[in-house]
Amino acid sequence: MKNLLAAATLALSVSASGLAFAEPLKIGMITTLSGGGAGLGIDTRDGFMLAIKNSGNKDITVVTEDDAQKPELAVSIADKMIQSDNVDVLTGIVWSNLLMAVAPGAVAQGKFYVSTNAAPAALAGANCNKLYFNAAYQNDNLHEAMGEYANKAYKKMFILAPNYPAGKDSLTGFKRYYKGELASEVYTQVGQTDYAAEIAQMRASGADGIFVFLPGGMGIAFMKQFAQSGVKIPVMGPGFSFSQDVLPAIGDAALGAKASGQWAPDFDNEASKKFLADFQTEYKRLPSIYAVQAYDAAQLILSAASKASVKNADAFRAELLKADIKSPRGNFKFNTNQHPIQDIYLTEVVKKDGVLTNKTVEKIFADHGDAYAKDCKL
Amino acid sequence: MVEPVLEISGLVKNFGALRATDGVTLDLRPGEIHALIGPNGAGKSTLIHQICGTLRQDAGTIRFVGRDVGALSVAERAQLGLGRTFQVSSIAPDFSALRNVMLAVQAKQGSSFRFFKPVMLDHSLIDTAMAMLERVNLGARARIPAAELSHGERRQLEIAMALALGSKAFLLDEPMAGMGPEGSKSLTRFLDTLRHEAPILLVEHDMDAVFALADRISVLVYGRVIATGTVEEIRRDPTVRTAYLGDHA
Amino acid sequence: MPMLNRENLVNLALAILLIAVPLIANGLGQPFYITLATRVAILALAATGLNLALGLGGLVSFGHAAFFGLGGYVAGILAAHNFSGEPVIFGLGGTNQMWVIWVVSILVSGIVGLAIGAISLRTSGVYFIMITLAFAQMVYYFAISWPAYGGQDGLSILVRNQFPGISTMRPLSFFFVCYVILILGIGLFALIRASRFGAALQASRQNEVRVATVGIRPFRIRLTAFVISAMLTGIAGALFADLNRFVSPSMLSWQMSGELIVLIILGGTGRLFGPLAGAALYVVFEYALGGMTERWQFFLGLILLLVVLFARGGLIGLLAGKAKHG
Amino acid sequence: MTLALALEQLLNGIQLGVMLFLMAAGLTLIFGVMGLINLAHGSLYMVGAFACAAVAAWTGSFWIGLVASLIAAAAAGAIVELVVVRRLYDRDHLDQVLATFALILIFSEGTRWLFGSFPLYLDIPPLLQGAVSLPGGAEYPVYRFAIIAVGAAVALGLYFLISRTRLGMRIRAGESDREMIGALGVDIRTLYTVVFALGSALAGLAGAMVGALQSVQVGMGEPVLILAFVVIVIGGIGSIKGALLGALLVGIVDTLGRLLLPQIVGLFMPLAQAGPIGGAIASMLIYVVMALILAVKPRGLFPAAHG
Repeated sequence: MKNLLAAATLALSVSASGLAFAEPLKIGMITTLSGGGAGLGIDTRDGFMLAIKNSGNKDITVVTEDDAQKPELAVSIADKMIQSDNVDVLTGIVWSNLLMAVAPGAVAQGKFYVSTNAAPAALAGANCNKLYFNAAYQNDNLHEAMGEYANKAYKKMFILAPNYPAGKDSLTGFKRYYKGELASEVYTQVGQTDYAAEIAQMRASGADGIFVFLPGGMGIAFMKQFAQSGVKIPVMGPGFSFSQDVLPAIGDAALGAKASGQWAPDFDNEASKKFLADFQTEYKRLPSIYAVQAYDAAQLILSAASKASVKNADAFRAELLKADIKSPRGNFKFNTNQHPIQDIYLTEVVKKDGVLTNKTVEKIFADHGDAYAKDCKL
Repeated sequence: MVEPVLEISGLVKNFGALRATDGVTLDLRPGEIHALIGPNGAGKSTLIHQICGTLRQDAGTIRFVGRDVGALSVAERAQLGLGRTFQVSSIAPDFSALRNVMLAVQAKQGSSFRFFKPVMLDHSLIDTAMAMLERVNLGARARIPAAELSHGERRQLEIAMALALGSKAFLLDEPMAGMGPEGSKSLTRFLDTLRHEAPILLVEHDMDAVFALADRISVLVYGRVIATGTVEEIRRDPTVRTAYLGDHA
Repeated sequence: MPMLNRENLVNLALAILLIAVPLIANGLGQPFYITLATRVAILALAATGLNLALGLGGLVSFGHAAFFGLGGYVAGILAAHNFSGEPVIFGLGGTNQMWVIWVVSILVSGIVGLAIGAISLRTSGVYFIMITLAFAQMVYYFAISWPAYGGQDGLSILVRNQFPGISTMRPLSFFFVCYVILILGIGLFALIRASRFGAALQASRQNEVRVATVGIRPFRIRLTAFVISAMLTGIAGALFADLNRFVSPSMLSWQMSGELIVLIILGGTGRLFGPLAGAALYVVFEYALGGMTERWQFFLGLILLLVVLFARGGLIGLLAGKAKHG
Repeated sequence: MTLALALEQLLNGIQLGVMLFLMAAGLTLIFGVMGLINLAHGSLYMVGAFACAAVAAWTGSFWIGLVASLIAAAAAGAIVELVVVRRLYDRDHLDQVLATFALILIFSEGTRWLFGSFPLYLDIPPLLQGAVSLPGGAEYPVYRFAIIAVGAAVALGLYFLISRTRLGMRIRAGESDREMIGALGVDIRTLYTVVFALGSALAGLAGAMVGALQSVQVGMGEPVLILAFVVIVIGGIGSIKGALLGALLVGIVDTLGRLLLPQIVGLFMPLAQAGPIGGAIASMLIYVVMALILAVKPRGLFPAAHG
């Protein structure tokens, strides 16, 4: 009790004097560093660590562990980090299904969770939580943006996603804004690697546009096969489908594909330029959107930690909510459900200096929140 | 006339174009030892497989203790009392001799679907099994893993298991094979007493044993029974002499 | 009568160790090790189930994850319906009572085990391995694609299910629940192994023809063993879901089936405490190697390979010598 | 459904089947001759894909990459046989499953160690780019035709190898009687290594060809492996003919199931629900087919002599 009081007094004096708040903070990062989805986890970790390193804050420790994309393992690691390592904040999970396994338990045990990517609808609406923040988006956002964009140029869309909840959320999000006709709505097997059958259906469907949500290897396979098929219908998708982690593997087949994103490497703001330069210096490659999201998550935690003690959950939360950071994304603030309100852009895959990357075309949504915030009573 | 225990008539089995069993008819009467002889490839194994139920006949009937068993499974025929030993001894190698016999005793007693009472505390099983082992002179070897028993001892063990089943007929597939002269002699003496338990269908190459034991002999050549009769009749049969015993005579 | 031979001593030591670790961890204020020990107990129970089919019956089921996952989904689905108040089926509601969940998961995995076993046991050898794998894949894809219960995302159990008189949210209490069930499971295994049924089952592994020749139908014996095996693995699945407060299709994946087999081999096939020894070893490997290197799966693979090639008796074999059969 | 779509889907089914055949042929050959069940076969597929992608990136030629994939997979197979698998022939299937399961872990993490976690780039060679027109107005990618052609060539090649050559004679002898072939004076250890390397090379070839169509990444082998097992179990383990027919059956059933089932379910409910449910049933379809076939024919469609 004495210590707490002392800490509170110290906190007051520090805020008053405007000095950095120096109290140890332990962050537990659980992400996918082995198995098929490791690329995403590695970008997450690297983006996050870049922000920590840039901050020069010695009071912050990050313990990182590999979840191998297995929910059970993620839960076990989270238990260990909470019960044994005594971390204050958890972060890093890439996949919605792993997040659903870990986050509810973590916040139930009084820990903050700041998501760097996964943002299932289940945690954005009625089941939102004071200790759960999402620094990336809400799962539906990028799909909604493509639905909005499709209204402009297309009358009959063929839409396709894997047969799992994020896939269904994706097409639901797309349809929430898309007002035209649907040629077909197809769900493929999770982890499917051959899309010949679906491409044949696209050819036969008479659609004038195709929306696909196929993250990771599925997207690589689809785009390469689509390019060979001779089908000439324009393809679009959410940012993950053409993100920097998969572009090199898709190759020129991705050229011209339209996508939605909250960030692209050509963003013309100081924070973005600095992030891009730092990341390339540090890791010798272009960052993906996952790296940006993790970078911002780390910035958010750093910013809150510099002003409040994590032991004081309410104060720490209040500081997080302020989102007092310079995001490479530009505008960034939190909605009432602690998910971002941000601008969403249309991007196009181009080749710049021999490297495939995303170029910003136009803004689709300004200050876009999500459909679930109204159900969240915080 | 006494009803035969085992009655086979018109049995046929084809493997593609090959007719391995060609209209075999034979029977086994109470108290007798009926030997089945024939050169290699005559179809003895195929015939035994059909009698036991591991192979299904293409035509003909098999009657055992008054029932048509031609469509029954191996286990069902065994439950009716068809006790069998194998050309190459067939035992549960990790089990002791005793537990092998206990398996037969429990099968005889009816239910293997008892989950909770440890067999090694079940004296009705152990005592019966020990008695059977004593009868085949294996009492002293009861606790030895079956895999470590000698060739002859495994033969004895198989017979003990057949005894434990309370068999109504024994089907012995070359019991003398691989036995030394001493072993053969003692086994011959034992089989002579076994016939009082139940009749024996004896498939055997060892002619000394056959002639010493058999009440009747059937000769199988190319899937057919070419002759059936007493030892003397078979010895004198000219067709048998040319077809089979030629080199012996 | 259980004698104090070397294997029994090793078994006793393992049983005591498993209960000592969480007690000490509790004293030291390190609840994570309780969670770890609970994981060991549950995985050991699942593997004990499989050991009945695989160790005693020689039935190499490469699809036991199906039962593990089904048990988990029973826990998840009943808890979800209890939370939402909607009936599951025929007007029957969900529940958060563990013992009801256990009974239902035993029934469900038993019935599915009967169906899978009845078809799979018509085959043998590699075919059996592959057909059990195929059935598990069928359940896996069904769980991934069926929209009602979370599909790939799985199903969260917001509050751990209840057991009368015990605060299951306390790690140590929940550990004891799992420990007691594990010991009961191992006891059941021991009883069955020593029984007439066990004799017939083990004999049909060693020599199927011999068993049929004494008049016992191996198919029925095996099918029964497969069903009991499925039930034990199913109840372990329900506990596992409660441990993680989460169930997902990865509990049904073929890698899970592989891991269950791994546990048995690591510990010693057919040995009473083999699954427990294997589960303990595996969880320690996973935890210790995972803490040391991202490449832990590489080293896990190497260790496994060495065990299969050179240490066939597994851990129990190493500590207690060759298995004895009475 | 138009005729063009039906034709295109049939070709897709055949192409998938042919690809599965390349995997299944090696598996079934190894099982037939050595009685070994090899879960690590999918890892050799991955090795082929990575070798092809790495060499193609280095030399700029897909074709050199393709040759490299054959060599790399055969070499990896031979090493695995010499170091590990050789000790497993006398073991039961359980030990084989376990040891090769361990090999998957080693191969997957080892590959990640060498190549990193990001998917590699591998493109179709310029010669096989583009699509050709089909009757009815559809088009079909040249590269997929090429895969079908390669698969057909491999099937023919295997047929000649096994029925007309000395090696084939020994393989057949090995399939029917393992002891006898040793007695014939054939160096059985070398024969096993050669057969294993041959099966591995076929898997590597499949991996390289498919790698150009999909993504070359760690873990790409396992889904194919399980499908290949379904194929050989349906066909009858040890039978090359069974593997070919089983592969085509699985390829066509899977492709048509994915197309038709959502539409059939769609007759009863709205599209948004029919899609996922139809998809769910379609993803289970080949396993249902396998279970049905084994329930009627427990040793597959073309049971081999032993197994």
